[in-house]
Amino acid sequence: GGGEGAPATAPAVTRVAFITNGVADFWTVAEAGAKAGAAEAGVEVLVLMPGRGMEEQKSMVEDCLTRQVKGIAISPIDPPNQQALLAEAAAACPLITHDSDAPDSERLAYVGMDNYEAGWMAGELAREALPEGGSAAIFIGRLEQDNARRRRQGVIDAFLGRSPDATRFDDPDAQPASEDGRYTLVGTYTDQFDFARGKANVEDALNRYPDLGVAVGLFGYNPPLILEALKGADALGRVQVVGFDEDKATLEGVRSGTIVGTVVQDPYAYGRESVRILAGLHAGQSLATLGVPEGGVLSIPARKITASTVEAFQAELDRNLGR
Amino acid sequence: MKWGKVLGITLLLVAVVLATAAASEVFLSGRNLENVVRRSALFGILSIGVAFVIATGGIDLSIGSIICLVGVATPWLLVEQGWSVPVTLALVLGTGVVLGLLHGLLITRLGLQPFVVTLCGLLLYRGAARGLVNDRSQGFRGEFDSLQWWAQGELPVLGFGVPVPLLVLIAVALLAAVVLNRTVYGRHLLATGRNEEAARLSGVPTERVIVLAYGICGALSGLGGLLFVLDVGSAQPVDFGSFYELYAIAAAVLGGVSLRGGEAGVVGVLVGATLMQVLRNAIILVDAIPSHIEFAVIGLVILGGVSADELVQRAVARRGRSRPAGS
Amino acid sequence: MKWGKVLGITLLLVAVVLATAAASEVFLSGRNLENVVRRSALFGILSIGVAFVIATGGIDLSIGSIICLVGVATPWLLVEQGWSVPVTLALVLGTGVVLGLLHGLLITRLGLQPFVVTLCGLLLYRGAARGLVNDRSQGFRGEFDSLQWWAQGELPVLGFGVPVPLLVLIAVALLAAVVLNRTVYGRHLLATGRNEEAARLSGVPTERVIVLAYGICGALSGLGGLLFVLDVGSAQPVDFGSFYELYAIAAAVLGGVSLRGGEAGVVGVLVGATLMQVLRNAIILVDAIPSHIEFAVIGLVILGGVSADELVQRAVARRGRSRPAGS
Amino acid sequence: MTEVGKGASSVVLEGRGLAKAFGGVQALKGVDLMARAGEILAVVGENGAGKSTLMRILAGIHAPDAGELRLGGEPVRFDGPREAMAAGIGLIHQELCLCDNLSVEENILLGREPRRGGLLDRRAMRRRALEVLDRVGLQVDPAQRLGALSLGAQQLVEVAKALSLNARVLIFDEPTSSLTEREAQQLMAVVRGLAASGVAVLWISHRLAEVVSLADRAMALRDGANSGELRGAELSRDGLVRAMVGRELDHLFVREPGEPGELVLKVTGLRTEAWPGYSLDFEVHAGEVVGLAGLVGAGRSEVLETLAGVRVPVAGHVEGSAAPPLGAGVGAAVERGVVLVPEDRARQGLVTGLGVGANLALPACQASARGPFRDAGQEARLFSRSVEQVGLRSAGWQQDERSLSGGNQQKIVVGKWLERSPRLLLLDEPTRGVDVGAKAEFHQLFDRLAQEGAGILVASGEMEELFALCDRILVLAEGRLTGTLERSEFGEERLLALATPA
Ligand SMILES: Nc1ncnc2c1ncn2[C@@H]1O[C@H](COP(=O)(O)OP(=O)(O)OP(=O)(O)O)[C@@H](O)[C@H]1O
Ligand SMILES: Nc1ncnc2c1ncn2[C@@H]1O[C@H](COP(=O)(O)OP(=O)(O)OP(=O)(O)O)[C@@H](O)[C@H]1O
Ligand SMILES: [Mg+2]
Ligand SMILES: [Mg+2]
Repeated sequence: GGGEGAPATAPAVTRVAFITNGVADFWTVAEAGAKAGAAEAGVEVLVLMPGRGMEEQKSMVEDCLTRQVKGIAISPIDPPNQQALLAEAAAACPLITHDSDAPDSERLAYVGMDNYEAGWMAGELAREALPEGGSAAIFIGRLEQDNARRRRQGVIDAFLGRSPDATRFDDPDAQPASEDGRYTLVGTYTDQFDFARGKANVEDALNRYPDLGVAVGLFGYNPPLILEALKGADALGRVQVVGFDEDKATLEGVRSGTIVGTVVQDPYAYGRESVRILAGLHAGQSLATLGVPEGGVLSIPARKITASTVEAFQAELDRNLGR
Repeated sequence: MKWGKVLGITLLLVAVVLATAAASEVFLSGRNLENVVRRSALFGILSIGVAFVIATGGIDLSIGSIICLVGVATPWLLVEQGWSVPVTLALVLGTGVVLGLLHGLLITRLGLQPFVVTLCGLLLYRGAARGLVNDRSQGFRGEFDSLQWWAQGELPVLGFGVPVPLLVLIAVALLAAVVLNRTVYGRHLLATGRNEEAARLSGVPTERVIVLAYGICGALSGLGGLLFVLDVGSAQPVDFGSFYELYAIAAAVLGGVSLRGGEAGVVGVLVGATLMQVLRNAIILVDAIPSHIEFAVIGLVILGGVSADELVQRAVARRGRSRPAGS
Repeated sequence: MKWGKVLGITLLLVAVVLATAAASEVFLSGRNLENVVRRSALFGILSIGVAFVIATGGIDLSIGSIICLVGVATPWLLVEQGWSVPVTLALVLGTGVVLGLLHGLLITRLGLQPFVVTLCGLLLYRGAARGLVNDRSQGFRGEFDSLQWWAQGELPVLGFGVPVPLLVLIAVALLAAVVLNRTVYGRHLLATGRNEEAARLSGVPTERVIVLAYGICGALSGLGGLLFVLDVGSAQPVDFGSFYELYAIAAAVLGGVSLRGGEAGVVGVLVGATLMQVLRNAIILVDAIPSHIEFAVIGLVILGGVSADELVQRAVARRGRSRPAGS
Repeated sequence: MTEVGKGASSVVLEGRGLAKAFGGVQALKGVDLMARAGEILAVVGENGAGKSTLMRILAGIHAPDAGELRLGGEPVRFDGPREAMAAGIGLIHQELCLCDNLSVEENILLGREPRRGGLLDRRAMRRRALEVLDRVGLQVDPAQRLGALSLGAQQLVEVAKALSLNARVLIFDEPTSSLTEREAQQLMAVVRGLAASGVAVLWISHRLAEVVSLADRAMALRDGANSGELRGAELSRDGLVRAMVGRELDHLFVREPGEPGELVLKVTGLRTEAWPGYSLDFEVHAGEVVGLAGLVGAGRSEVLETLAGVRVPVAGHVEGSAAPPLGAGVGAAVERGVVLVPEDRARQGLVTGLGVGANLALPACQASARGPFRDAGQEARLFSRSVEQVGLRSAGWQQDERSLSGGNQQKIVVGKWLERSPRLLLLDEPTRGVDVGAKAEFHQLFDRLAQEGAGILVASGEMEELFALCDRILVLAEGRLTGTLERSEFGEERLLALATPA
């Protein structure tokens, strides 16, 4: 079940579901947002995090339908191949997506941002960190998910100074360079969420490319691992770091200057807005009155956090998490 | 097959079902039962397969990776490579059988240990699957509904809509039961599992028996992998089917199949597989249980189950017969 | 301990090292070697632990989950709960020992099977870790550098900077070697692993011997988990340490420890653990190998290693005496 | 152990009303026993009479359900073998009880390793090992892996292990069952020496001649109860049999050889894996019983197992009506009617836990199958068949064969082949550990099979048995065929002379 909550489906309360695409700190922040949104809207939210990929996400959706939830917000792991599942859900109750969209589905709205754009911001940070040009390495958990691929592509395109094109895809093993040859991507390293492996990737990349300019960590836990590796290789400061998301160690790094900047999404808002919309739809309000623009995309833009803005962001974060 | 064990595990299942039904009124709803049945059916197929291997005194850790390989290859061949359905099915199912037989041959001819051989399989096939599709997840893109019917569809049986996988499972289970109890092979299998040398000296072709057992397990793993991907719609090579071998083995053990070899029974295995799925379902339906301790709950239930069983067995039969070591 | 096996695996390691060095000039750079050594040391500690359990003819699948529990609990206690370092260390390391002993007791007193008991451990402890911290990853936040020194630091030895984990490993390895070869417990361990009944009838306290072996494995798993999290700096309960037991077991098997029990040696195990890490390192350093087939490569090497070894053994000793089955 | 020396009549170990039940089986029903220092007490009884159980109680392995033990007059209760050993009671087990992965010396001192400063004292270990090995007259390197030794050699190590206890009471449970006369004589000499030095010896054996020549006194068990004590003149074969069986037993069966029939098997140039240096040539005809004699490790099992398809020969050619395709596996041999009754009943003969009926039907179920399906009624049928044919005594075809006595277990191992109507039987120690009554039954059975036209090749360590059964005896020494004895030439000296390696 969703952890805390009233005994099973007391008919009085309206219950909506918030389903993630995995288990991560990012999602525990979103969970906090969802719960806050539920409290405000006077509904109950069931937050489910599939630990074992699609098979579990599918059974979670099924079980939510079983429980006749009054709305589902989901971050589909593999949208093009989950059409049937999404259709089934959409038929049973209002369905919206968050974090990663499924435009071709029956979903009424999408709460989130464009990962390509977010990646682009990280790419810009990386490029700014190397005014003289240089090499970058990308460290990421996985490349299967569409949002991960778009995020990585955004980084590459911005870093290499290309024109934006979200449909591009550089092969994982490719080493593209900018026209003027000043900026190069030396590699993309995946770790499948094995932290030890994630750190080892950084260490090996450093040995492989001793003059590495900037290390970009694209999943929330990557930047801290990069810092650990740099510390071990006493390359802190020599190699620039660009982060993603708001891990405590990442923000600490931004504050202390070991990280030039991090791009934060707003998972808290994902959770909160998703629940607000679902509750509203159930109450019969229209998307427009709920503030969702045409096309149903409620954009929660990502933000660059640098030394100048980190304190304010930290404060906001603590407020949201009630710390 | 100790019927005592089967009885025990069945009682456990009943208890869990009643408890869940009490805690969540939707549990017994038709749609939910249908879901649970379908999932149990998929895992049940795997468990029956591994039961054959365990009966030889062996183990198969490669099941999850075979599932991954088949689950990834099927949509890849159909969608990306545009192969025809029959050819694809023949290939992926064939792959399962061949890999299983290969394990058996390495174990019997080279005298390698099952744990080692299938551990390598676990690593190899997942790596192969990832390499095959370059870590990209593969799916049916909503096409091939007629094929997915095999995993998602229903057939009306006496008014009820019975999930197709259940029918597949029933077929597999009946076949397995007959093989184990009525055929020469079944007898040879149990004899080999209990005392390979004595069986060999009695003229039992023990090597062939063992190879075949692994072949069966591979075949059912392949079938399982196919049904899983048809059910889910797509597969990510990195984690598709990972740890499923442990679920399958656990179900078999819960169902009274001894890892010491020489014992196997279908009913208990099915009950065991169902129990695990009911637990997972209950954890989501019942608010009181935070879903992230699912593993802990399942672990506790298995441990409790086997311990209780052992204690009961002793209480019942207080015979001093000291178990021969190592056997 | 078959020295033939050790020799074989060592040659394999040398071959891989030479090949990698040829394919990548940075491989032999001091910094890289240091990294490889540190990782090998961490996994080596686990492998030595599991070697004791395997020597009894048992298996321990719970290692990865104990690592997870310890790895998550340590930063959680230090940072979130603000416990003092000594108390925390005492607790987490103690946990490893206690869990190990618990496995041993369940196996000897209840007569449950090692595979089952530790499989439950695998599920239980990960579930517990996830429940403990509510799936939030735990880290040191850059504090506790002095503590992390144990995993990240170096000590100057004859001019070289030797990674501290290597020194820890050396200490552990020496201790293990003495226990195995020079102490009475070592004799009793090997005797129990090969023929438990004979050992018991000779007055060997087999139950205590087995329990202790699992205790040792649990202790080293705990130590490993601590060092891993100190090295990495943070841990996410869902994945931290998952599958590490398989790496540890594979290393031990590669190193010539027989899963049939009654055999164990430290040197081979260390070589095995090193080989696995060199492979992973090589896969990253050498362009030719796409990194996502890493599993496949490791699987192939293990399989090739044990098969080759087996074939050589046969070629060498063409003694007819067919090993009694099951022993 | 200072008091051991005194008066050869002092009672060291005494048991009163000892009882033990295993589940339903009442193995012992109040047995009395008295062992005197310096005396060799033989314990005899049919299979399942309770001898081993009694000894296991004395050695602290089983706790008695009732009755008391007195050691040197003091009542004692042993909690585990360790305490019994500490009290100076040693047991040499019926089945080998050693670890083949350890060295000889480590096996000898297992559980009682000498220590110095917490560590193993290897030097002391070596010293004590050499000393006891010398006493049993086994010349092997104490550092050698036990697994490298032959069965017989391992048996002697087991004895040496017991000696190293410096025990006041030494129990031998069928120590000679896997030895041949030569090694048995050697062992008995050792035992006499022990007794002379004041040790109380308990000796279990089914070889009555051996008992007569060795024991000072004998106690008989029947169905778990005392059934007589014999000393001096009463200590004769007949006396023992009467006490064991409770009735006269027709005298040791001696076979009347008939006319040999067609050629069943002709072996030429056979070279086995163990002894590839020598090649063997011999024949077996229908209706013939040919013996294989030799010392332990001479290669008898090797030959039989090779012919049965268990082992692959280095070289060799066979012909005859039942010539098995060499190295083609057991199945192929069985097809030609060649079957093996293996040496090690527990490990090679029975599929433990499968049940009596299933064991009996195992070789036949393939042949009698309808398509892939087993003949359901076969197991019950074969069971009742064996009950009449080989006099199997068992509760029913579903019974767990583990609860049967050694003799009845052996009857399953032999009986399971009859359904395949074998042309050539290869018998390896077919009556090892089988009591006199059952042994006679087996001999009659083999005779009948021969008369029905089967050829029989039998390896046995017991010359008495070979002389009683065989038409001819092939003698092996270290894998070499050193000679063939015709019936007229049968005699212990002759045989031993040939069997002893030059
Ligand atoms: N561990 C046991 N569990 C159950 N029954 C047993 C056990 N040990 C012995 N028995 C039974 O107790 C009886 C006596 O067995 P025991 O081995 O003492 O006979 P024995 O005189 O040694 O026979 P043999 O001459 O064949 O060795 C037999 O019926 C046997 O089946
Ligand atoms: N001294 C020895 N050292 C090592 N191996 C031996 C020795 N003696 C015999 N063997 C092994 O024993 C086998 C031959 O003994 P085998 O058992 O065939 O002889 P046997 O005449 O049947 O004596 P046993 O009474 O032991 O059965 C061969 O496999 C050989 O390797
Ligand atoms: Mg006995
Ligand atoms: Mg022999």
